[in-house]
Amino acid sequence: MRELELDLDAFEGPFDLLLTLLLKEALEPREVDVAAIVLSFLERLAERDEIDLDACGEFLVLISALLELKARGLFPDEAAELEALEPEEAAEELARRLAEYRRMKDAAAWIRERLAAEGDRWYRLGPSPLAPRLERRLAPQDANALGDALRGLASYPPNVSLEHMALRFPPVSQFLERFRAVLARRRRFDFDSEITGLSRVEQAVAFLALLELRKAGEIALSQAAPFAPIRVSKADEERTLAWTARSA
Amino acid sequence: MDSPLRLIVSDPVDRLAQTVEALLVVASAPLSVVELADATEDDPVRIETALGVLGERYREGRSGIVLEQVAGGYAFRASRAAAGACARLFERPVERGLSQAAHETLAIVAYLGPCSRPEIARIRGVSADSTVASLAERGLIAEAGRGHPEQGSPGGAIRYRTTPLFERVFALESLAALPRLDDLGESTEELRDRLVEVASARAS
Amino acid sequence: MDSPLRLIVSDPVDRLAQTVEALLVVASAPLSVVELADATEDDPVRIETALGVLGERYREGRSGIVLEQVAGGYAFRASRAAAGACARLFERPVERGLSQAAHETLAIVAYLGPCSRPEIARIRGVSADSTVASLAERGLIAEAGRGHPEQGSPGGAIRYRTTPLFERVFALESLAALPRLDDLGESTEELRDRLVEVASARAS
Repeated sequence: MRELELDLDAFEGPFDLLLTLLLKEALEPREVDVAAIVLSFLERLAERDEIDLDACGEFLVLISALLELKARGLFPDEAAELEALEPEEAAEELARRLAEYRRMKDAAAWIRERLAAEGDRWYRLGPSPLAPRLERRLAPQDANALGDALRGLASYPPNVSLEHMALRFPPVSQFLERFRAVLARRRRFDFDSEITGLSRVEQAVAFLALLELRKAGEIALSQAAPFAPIRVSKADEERTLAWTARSA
Repeated sequence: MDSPLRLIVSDPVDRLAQTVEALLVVASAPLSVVELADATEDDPVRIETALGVLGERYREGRSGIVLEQVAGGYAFRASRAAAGACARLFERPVERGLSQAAHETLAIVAYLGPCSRPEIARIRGVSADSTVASLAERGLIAEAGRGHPEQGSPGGAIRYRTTPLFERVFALESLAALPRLDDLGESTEELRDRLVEVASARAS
Repeated sequence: MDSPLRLIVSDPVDRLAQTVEALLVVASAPLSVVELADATEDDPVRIETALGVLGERYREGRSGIVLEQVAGGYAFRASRAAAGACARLFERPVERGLSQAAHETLAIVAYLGPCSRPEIARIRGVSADSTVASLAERGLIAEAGRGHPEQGSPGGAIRYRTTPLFERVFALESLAALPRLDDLGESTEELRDRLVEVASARAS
């Protein structure tokens, strides 16, 4: 079932790869046409002599999960709003949307038919080969502007002072000591929670201190995923854990 | 053959018709009556008369060049009889390979426009980003400013409308020439009634 | 009016002529006899005959659309009688000013004499390609042959000079009437050296 080949607007390939991409958030659920997947699956099912109940069950679970993901993605603000509706109101709302969708489907069908019917109308896009050239006319100009332009090019640029941009950098050593002290009390801590409330410059210097400690082999760093909190632990702690894991 | 045409040239409306046909053969898009009147420095009513003369001369079955009223103006095109020869020589870059998604998006923008990508996605149930980009690149839709949040266009998103090229491709005199949605497909009342029925049955 | 045209439609060469005029009204470039023969799947000799018929119908004085034989084949153009109306149709609004890049490039070419694009780019510190192309397109500068490497024009690049249109637009009787820049140097050579010196100081 997972090798089901799909050809959707947003995706072309096996269903399995589609799921992987969705889980890795490389593809937005809202980009995926769920109905087309169901159709592909049904077509595949029709080709078989026997029905594989396990595969059908798995598909049902996967596709309903996908549908829910997509619904949440499409209507982030409305989920709460819709939950509060009475069944009648919900049906009314659903009917309204379905009616709108159906009208658009009908309009799309008209568009398609019209395109086919008007396919034998040929016309030129753009000017004819011997059309007069577009003249770009210019109002009278002042020759002094030319002299000024050249004067601008012939003068040295002023020295730009950077004094007003002076930044106060706290010493790296301040954070080295601070992190060593924390690790003396606790075996590990989250870098992010340790630097909340500091200015951007201070946070940058704190990060430099972290790299220094890592270079010196005093600490170990780990991060579950990009932008996840940075976990800081004592170096020997991590080494022991790694050794245990490998020998197990 | 020559004599009726000589007679025509001595007729001022037909001289105006000659100028109008000259303009139409070099123009890059349909020309409105006002544009033709400005270029010829003549009266719009007389322009209409001249267009009537040309419409009679350049019509399907009678001439290989056909005058059509389209996209808010007048333009020449090839006769339908010459479609085969045209297809052998020319390309159709604008409408070639339009997907189902593109048809739906065009329908939404044409009927509800101007509308934003989130609005299109909401109706279609699928993100419209790549389709909108492709339609804009083909020149069938174009940006039409930003919406206001209170107008139902979230966060002042860029809104899109169909272009005169869209009207040209679909042979519409204007967007008003689109068929009424109510005339397309069956009534949606039944659908609504059935859903409400199902919902109340479940609730009770 | 109708009867002679009905006769024509029954004549095969005139039906071919209708297809040819249809192709010509759609084409965006002149069409050769071979292209027309391929598209109509007809014989080149019969195409020539059809073009003869069309040349008679679409000729100066008789029609606003005129069939013209040009390099590369046949194309329709507007009649000379409609030239005034066409000019009004294709007229663009007058442009008020020039960009800073255009001023600088024009100033360099006007004061230093024929310059290549690499020279202009070196003095301005940014690529001059699009500005030079735009100024040449609007007729304010023109090609003035290739430079010699020993004259400081690298690799014999194309050099540009200002045009008589430039002098008209800037109300100059000649280039000698340009505002004097004594503060920047006594000769063109001094001026050039100074510009190059400042440019390299700016780049470092």
